[in-house]
Amino acid sequence: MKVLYFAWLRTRIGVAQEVVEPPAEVTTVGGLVEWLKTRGPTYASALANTKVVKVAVNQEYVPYDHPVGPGDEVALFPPVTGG
Amino acid sequence: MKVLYFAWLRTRIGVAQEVVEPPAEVTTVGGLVEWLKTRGPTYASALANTKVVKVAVNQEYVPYDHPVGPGDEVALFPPVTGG
Amino acid sequence: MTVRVQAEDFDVGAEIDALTRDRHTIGGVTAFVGLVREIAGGDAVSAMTLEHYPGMTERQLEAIEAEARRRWPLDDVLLVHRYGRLEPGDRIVLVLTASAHRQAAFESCHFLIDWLKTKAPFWKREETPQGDRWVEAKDSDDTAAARWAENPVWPGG
Amino acid sequence: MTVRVQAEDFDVGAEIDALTRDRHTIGGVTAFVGLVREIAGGDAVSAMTLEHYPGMTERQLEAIEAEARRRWPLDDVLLVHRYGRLEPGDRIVLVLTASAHRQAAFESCHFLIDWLKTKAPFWKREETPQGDRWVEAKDSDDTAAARWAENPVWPGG
Repeated sequence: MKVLYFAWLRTRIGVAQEVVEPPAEVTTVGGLVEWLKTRGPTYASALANTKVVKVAVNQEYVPYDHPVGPGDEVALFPPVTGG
Repeated sequence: MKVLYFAWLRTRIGVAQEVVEPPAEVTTVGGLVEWLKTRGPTYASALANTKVVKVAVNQEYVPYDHPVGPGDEVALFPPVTGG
Repeated sequence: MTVRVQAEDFDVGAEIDALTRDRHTIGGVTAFVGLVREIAGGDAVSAMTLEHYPGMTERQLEAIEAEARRRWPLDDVLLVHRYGRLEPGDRIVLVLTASAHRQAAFESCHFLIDWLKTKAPFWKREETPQGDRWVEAKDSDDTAAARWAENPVWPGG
Repeated sequence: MTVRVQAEDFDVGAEIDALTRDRHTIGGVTAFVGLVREIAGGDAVSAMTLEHYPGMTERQLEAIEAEARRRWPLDDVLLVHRYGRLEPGDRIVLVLTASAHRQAAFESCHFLIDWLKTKAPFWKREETPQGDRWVEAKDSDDTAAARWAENPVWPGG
């Protein structure tokens, strides 16, 4: 599973993208975020407030109960500020 | 008093502008329009429906009870269709 | 504040550049460009001629521009309206509004073009296969303009 | 239908010309140009950098453009959004909508920019005298976008 980070999530975690292999129990976006927090203090801190962590799976916005699986591209980012 | 005509009022009356000297009883826009109608059949016909005859005095839109006098520039025209 | 009534065409990109150059308080510019359509009221239109009232037309445009600036916080406004004979695809009118905030730029631009359609002294004559005809005022334009009325007395009306 | 996400600047006049050339059914074009302001949140901004999500950003812009075309009778639409480092006065975004009727052109253009502000995957980082900072989402932008919701499910959201 490929995970991408944008904006201050990228700068705080210090990674733009990585390939991860979460355990089989991780089947949703919410489960993935909780598992990522266990990977170290920078993850735990950057992902602490999930209100400001938006998610896209395969380049579509999804809610936290959306399923995720091995072949997916998952992106985590703050609320957008374009225009 | 100078009177200007625009759009189909101009083409129907056949005059773009003229200098007129209405009698002293003519003191309002409404009075002027009624007096102009007496000047010939093209005036009477073109000015018959005053709902579609708008008026400006000295380049400002005015209602029919607005005063007019010798030095004024009075314009008669149909509802505008610009833009 | 700029108002121009002219026979010549205008250059939208150049006008936006002139309005915004070195003015870094502007966050957004809204532009409206009106064009001559080839169809009007179901008939083919090969050309149209716009008549205006020199002097009064400029005065009325200046008055409504001042009204827009009174109602919205605008950095600048430009109104350009052409007269004379125009063919389908030709530009007729340009409204530009610049503001720190996009909502003000949008609303004031929309207000100005709705007003121009109903209160600016211009009259259109269309050339169609059935002959020439003066265009009649549209109720829908009056309705569009009426929604901007703050009170029953409309500026300039 | 055209969506472009690019580092390069764009030419507003040339884009309007390309959109309207030889298309005589178009009665009006509304354009919105967003510019970098020198002040944000009360602080001086010397530059900003826009980050995007290549692939997803284009997809989301295409989806909202299709939504605008579904809601309004549009002859054409153009969305151009830049990324990378920009300075005060630089152009950020261009929205063009063309329609037979000005009301449709205005509403769809306003809809698109309100949506771009709240749903398009772009993130701004500002350079200020106090250092660099990521811009936080504004509640006022969410409010602006919410008024276009036809139902509780927002497209793409």
